[in-house]
Amino acid sequence: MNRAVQIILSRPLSIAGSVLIAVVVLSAAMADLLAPFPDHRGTVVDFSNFNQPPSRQNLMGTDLVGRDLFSRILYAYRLSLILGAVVLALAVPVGVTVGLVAGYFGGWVRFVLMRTTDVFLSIPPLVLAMSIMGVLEPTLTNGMIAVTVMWWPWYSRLVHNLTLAEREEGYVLAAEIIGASRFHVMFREILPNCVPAILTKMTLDLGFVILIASSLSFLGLGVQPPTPDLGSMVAEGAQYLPDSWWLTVFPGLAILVAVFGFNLLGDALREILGTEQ
Amino acid sequence: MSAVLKLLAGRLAISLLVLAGVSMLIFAIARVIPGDPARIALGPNATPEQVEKLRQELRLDQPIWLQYGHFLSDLSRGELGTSLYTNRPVTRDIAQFLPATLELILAAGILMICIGLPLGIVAAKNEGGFIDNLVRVVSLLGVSAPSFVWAVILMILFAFFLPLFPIAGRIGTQFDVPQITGFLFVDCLLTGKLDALADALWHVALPAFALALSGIGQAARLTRANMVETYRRPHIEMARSYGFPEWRIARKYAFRPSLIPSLTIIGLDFAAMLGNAFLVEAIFAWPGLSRYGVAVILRKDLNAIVGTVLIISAAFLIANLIVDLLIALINPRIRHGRDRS
Amino acid sequence: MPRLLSGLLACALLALSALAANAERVLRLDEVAVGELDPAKASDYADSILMFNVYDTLVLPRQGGPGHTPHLAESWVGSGTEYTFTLRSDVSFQSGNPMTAEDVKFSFDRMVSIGQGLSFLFGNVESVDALDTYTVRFNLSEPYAPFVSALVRLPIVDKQLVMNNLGDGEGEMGDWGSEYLSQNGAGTGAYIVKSHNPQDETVMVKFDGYFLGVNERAPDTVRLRYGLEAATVRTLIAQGEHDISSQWLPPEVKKALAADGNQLLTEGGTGSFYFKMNTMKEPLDDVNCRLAISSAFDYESVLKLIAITDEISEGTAATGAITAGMFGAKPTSQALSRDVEAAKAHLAQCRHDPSTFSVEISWIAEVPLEERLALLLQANLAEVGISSTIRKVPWAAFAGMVENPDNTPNISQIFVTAVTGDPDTLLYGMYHSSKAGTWQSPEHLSDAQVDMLLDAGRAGETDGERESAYSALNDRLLTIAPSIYGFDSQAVFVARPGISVPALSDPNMAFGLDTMGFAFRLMEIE
Amino acid sequence: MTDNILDIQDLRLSFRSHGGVTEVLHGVSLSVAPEERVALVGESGSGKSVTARAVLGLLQSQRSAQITGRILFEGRDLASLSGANRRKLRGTKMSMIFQDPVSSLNPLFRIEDQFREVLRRSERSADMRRTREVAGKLLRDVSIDDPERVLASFPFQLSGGMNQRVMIAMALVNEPSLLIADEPGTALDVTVQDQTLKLMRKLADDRRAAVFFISHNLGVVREFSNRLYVIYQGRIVESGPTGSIFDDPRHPYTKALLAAVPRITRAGIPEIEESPEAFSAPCEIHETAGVAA
Repeated sequence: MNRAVQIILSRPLSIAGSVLIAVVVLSAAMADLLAPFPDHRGTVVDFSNFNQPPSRQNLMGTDLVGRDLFSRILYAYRLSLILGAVVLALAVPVGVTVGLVAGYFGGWVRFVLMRTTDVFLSIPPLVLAMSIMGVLEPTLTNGMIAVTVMWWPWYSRLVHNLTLAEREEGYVLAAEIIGASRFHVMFREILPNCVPAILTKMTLDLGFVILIASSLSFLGLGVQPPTPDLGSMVAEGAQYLPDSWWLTVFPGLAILVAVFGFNLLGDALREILGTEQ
Repeated sequence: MSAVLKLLAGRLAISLLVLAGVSMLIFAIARVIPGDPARIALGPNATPEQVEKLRQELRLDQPIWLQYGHFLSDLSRGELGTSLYTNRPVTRDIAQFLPATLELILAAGILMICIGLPLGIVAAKNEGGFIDNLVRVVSLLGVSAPSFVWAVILMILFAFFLPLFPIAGRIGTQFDVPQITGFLFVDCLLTGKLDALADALWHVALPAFALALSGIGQAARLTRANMVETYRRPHIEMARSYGFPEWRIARKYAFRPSLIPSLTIIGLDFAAMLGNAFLVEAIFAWPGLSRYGVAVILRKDLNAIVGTVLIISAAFLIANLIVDLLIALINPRIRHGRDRS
Repeated sequence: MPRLLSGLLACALLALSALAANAERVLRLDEVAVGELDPAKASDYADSILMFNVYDTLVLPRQGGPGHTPHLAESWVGSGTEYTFTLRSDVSFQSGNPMTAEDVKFSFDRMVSIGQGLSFLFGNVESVDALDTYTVRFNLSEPYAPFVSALVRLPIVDKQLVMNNLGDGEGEMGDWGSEYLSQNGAGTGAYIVKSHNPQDETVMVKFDGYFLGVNERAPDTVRLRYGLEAATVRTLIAQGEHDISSQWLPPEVKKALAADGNQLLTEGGTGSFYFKMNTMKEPLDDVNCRLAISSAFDYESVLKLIAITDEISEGTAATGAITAGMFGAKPTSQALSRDVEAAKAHLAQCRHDPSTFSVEISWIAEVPLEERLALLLQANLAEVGISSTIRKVPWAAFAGMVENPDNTPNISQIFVTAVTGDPDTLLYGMYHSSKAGTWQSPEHLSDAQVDMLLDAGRAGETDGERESAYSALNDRLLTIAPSIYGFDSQAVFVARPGISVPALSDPNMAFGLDTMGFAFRLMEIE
Repeated sequence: MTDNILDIQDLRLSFRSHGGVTEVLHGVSLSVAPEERVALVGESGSGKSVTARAVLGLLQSQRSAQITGRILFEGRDLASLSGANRRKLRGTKMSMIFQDPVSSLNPLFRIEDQFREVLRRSERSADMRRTREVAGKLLRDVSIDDPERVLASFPFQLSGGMNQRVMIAMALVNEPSLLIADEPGTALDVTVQDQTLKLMRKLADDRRAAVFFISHNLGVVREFSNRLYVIYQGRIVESGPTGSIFDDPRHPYTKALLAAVPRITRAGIPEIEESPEAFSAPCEIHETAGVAA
């Protein structure tokens, strides 16, 4: 672990990544304290002060009903992070289990599971999520379900490949020879060896989940107002370009910063844990 | 070569199986849509009889497995039903809109390869150096923003503040290119209208670049990683020990082997681009299949949803088949069967 | 260096566009996707633009005033259940075929058989007889005062051309030429369809054989593009690459374009914006709760929200249930206004306790302005102690939800226009109990008095009878408050200077019918 | 100065990395006379492989490597040569045989392609026919009976031993005066390794090439080399004629190495007990009576 910290500290880019994420996470966590207008995350209308450019009072300007954009972005971060965490918390266990079972059991089990995975993977992710959101009503919960449905197959493919390699290792054979249960071999012997790769992918994916979720909201299939959401803000603001640039630029930058942070850190992790994909 | 054919046949069989799975999945998804598509399509003033008539035409009154059977038999005759969005056969819509999307994605793919790979190579050659880090930051940035953000940024910068590029459509209104294949570039070439071709390329530049940015980042990162890895392999040192020129080593000994994993990811990126095209086409008013896809999903246009998703998935599977074929051509291990080692 | 380069490029572009302008007059405009070319299926604004330019109708609304003037018809007689039209004999289709009574009958049969678009307008027409080459009779099942006005929605198609291009289908008429007409024009109109991609663009060129002749300053070529983003239109107009915007641009963008020296065109008097309250679901089944909400709404703020310049706005103050200018409308001086005290008083009388409920305000995803309106209403309601939630609903989902009162949101937002310009087509579909549960009528209103007045207005023989019926209807609708009458809507378009569209800029030339102002033959390009 | 093929004088090498500067060689001096077979023996990490790479001039172009001291090849100081001129020597005047034959050959090209590439270092215009002629003869020299099949194969289609022989043949294409062998055959099993060494010795003798042989295995070296250097942690600790060192090892490290010889595992890595203090004793030089033959 010390080595990890040392390596992170030895690279300016991974420091930058960690700092970005720290800033994003902290501002999300302390949105209540940091936001100059905490109530602007909900329904507030102020038609005397709408669509205003950045000023001292409203650091990032105001939106079309007069709400402080900076406050809303802080709350949007909170939502994005929660969404990302929930999606991964749902998708990873499912994907990992499927991959483990498929890789370890082999035979027709593997055929059925991996071909099912392929079916999901061969529909472009956004199309799949859109189709699901088209069916379900666009709410935060359904958004998470849709993104989860498109996300687990990546983990099952990753873990499947890792399992295939690990299955041949001596320690697995050894465990089998002593008569350990299949469950034990899969989850106690093989799984721990897959953890670094899974962890790396999760860090990178946290960024990408935020990306996909914002793309869904961009298409109007995500979180509903008045809840602040970065993708919807960009989509809505894009209509008012270039005159009201702040409506798009700040939420767009906010997405960029968060995802960039996770990517930088994930990239560093990949080298530290030696999990080149 | 027979090994390649065998491999391809196997892949094709699996692809067809997967496609069948996709059709079932999307069919099921499309049919659980709440609300009555017939009612939606006919608008507010339709009589119950009209709605019932359309429901029967759409076979919505039948159980889902029967509907799927009809769908398959229609499909075997090359029919996908009528779109309630355009009131035209879905196959005709797809035939009209798909070329625009393919052209956009192809252009983006070319940009991705032509920019991403060299960036990756340059970075690998300067491993750990300033250029390497610069490329890393640039490519990570490319991956870090959704293509719609890039599309908006590019449009603002290069179409509004610096009016260098057109922002809407596939070609300027002054050109009149007859539709032969539907592929504008090809049609321009066939009719010998080179000025129109230039204009069409000018139009595709910004949307393709917006679409390609994340792919460029991916390709550069991956190529770099693979090149670095390949450069550490013994055969590079051996080549050096024989004093082969560096560029030759880079090309023949480092790049070609590292292209294999890169190609796989480029194939996967095609899927991402097909999806992201949804966002970019909307912004650049690109009359493609993706924009059609968004519209029909929002309108719960069953036939069109199923048709679009099937075609996009098929395009993705074909792209992957092509990648597999390319890899087989590059990698003798596959070309000559893997079991002879 | 880049500046020099872009300067050079801009010069080159200017030179190019100047050349093009000399060569021919091109009009470029945009609408939302898709453009439906088949006139029997036309329903929205884009479809109507196509219809009014590729096809003609028997009559046209009178410019600058009420009533209708002959168009393809030379004259007509009739009332009650029988109307007979004498057609012009000098009209030929774009194909060269002469236009005759057979074509009129065929157009009607085709429209009703396909049963889509605005065919519901002709539900009262039992049959059409071609009496001779140039005489045609419409037989109605019951008296229907707005019948003549409905004819502006019956485009005449070229029977012979369509019959030559019938596609597969059940019955002897096959697909009624749907496949062909979705891709080609078959009308007498002043513009010929040159190419049509429903998601991208329709290109039309002037028809030299048009029976009224076409002004030579009218556009030679028209490019109607679909689905351009607001920012794209903004940029294109600023660069001189686009001539007329759609009305769907956000007000702020129109404001910015107007500030750049572009002109604003308007089309109004045919419809209004409503917050529709679900009268079949608690708590808005109680009229006092509804009245509380209508009184709480801030009618002044909403006008501020939709204002574009000091003179031009996307709407004017509402006076009641009926759009100003129509039969039964109140004078414009009696604008509705906010009354918080009254709202609180009504709320106190409501049998539902405001602390026990929360109303759901929906907005149509495709109309972003409605989100702001929803937020405004939410804030207004909060002030009088009513809590609410906001829900975004895509149009298609909305159309499905409203079928059942239980699924219909408490409050929905809708822009409604009279498709023929007659109040009947505005009000009947919204408030008659037989029409409840469509996107126009999410109130699910069932009120015997309203039904009676609507039928009276429809059957009224004279303008006076109709005026008094609709006037009484207006009062009744204000008393039972099924809707908040938000504002009388006015469509605003941005046009480049140099484009002259009298029908959309001069009230004396206005048609009083949505989209008719977009008759390209009446436009002029410098 | 001398007519040695290779003369290394006080070679010092260090690498810069994230952690700082790591010194790898602390002043190594050694020489190889014409037609002589000299071995450099040490554990992995002792600096023997980098010495070989420095001779080939592969490290000089690495930015992280800092080199001082002199490397004279046929009397010319490598440091005084331009990069291009250094490159000219490689593959022609000197060539190297690598440890792992399978992965050292380019996996994507046929053996004949790779031969041609090497042949073109001296014969610019060599075509495939000429390549097959030269390579065929060399392959027969390394006891490959069906050179045509081998030439048409990809490395992965051949056995490890086969690849090793191919690599030896390849190293001899341009008749180098110095052959550097980096633990050839260690990745292969013992019998193949043995054959390889015998083959190499014979071929070098036939062509009158000097061999600079790098190994961690004293047992292997005894059969093969005339003279040997023992290297420990970047320093030469003992040098002299092979026989003399084997008969009379003086340095504690050499003794330890020798003691480990019998325990040749499959991987051939001797296990040596760590006693750094004794091992850092000064260098022992066995005087040489003339050049051994």
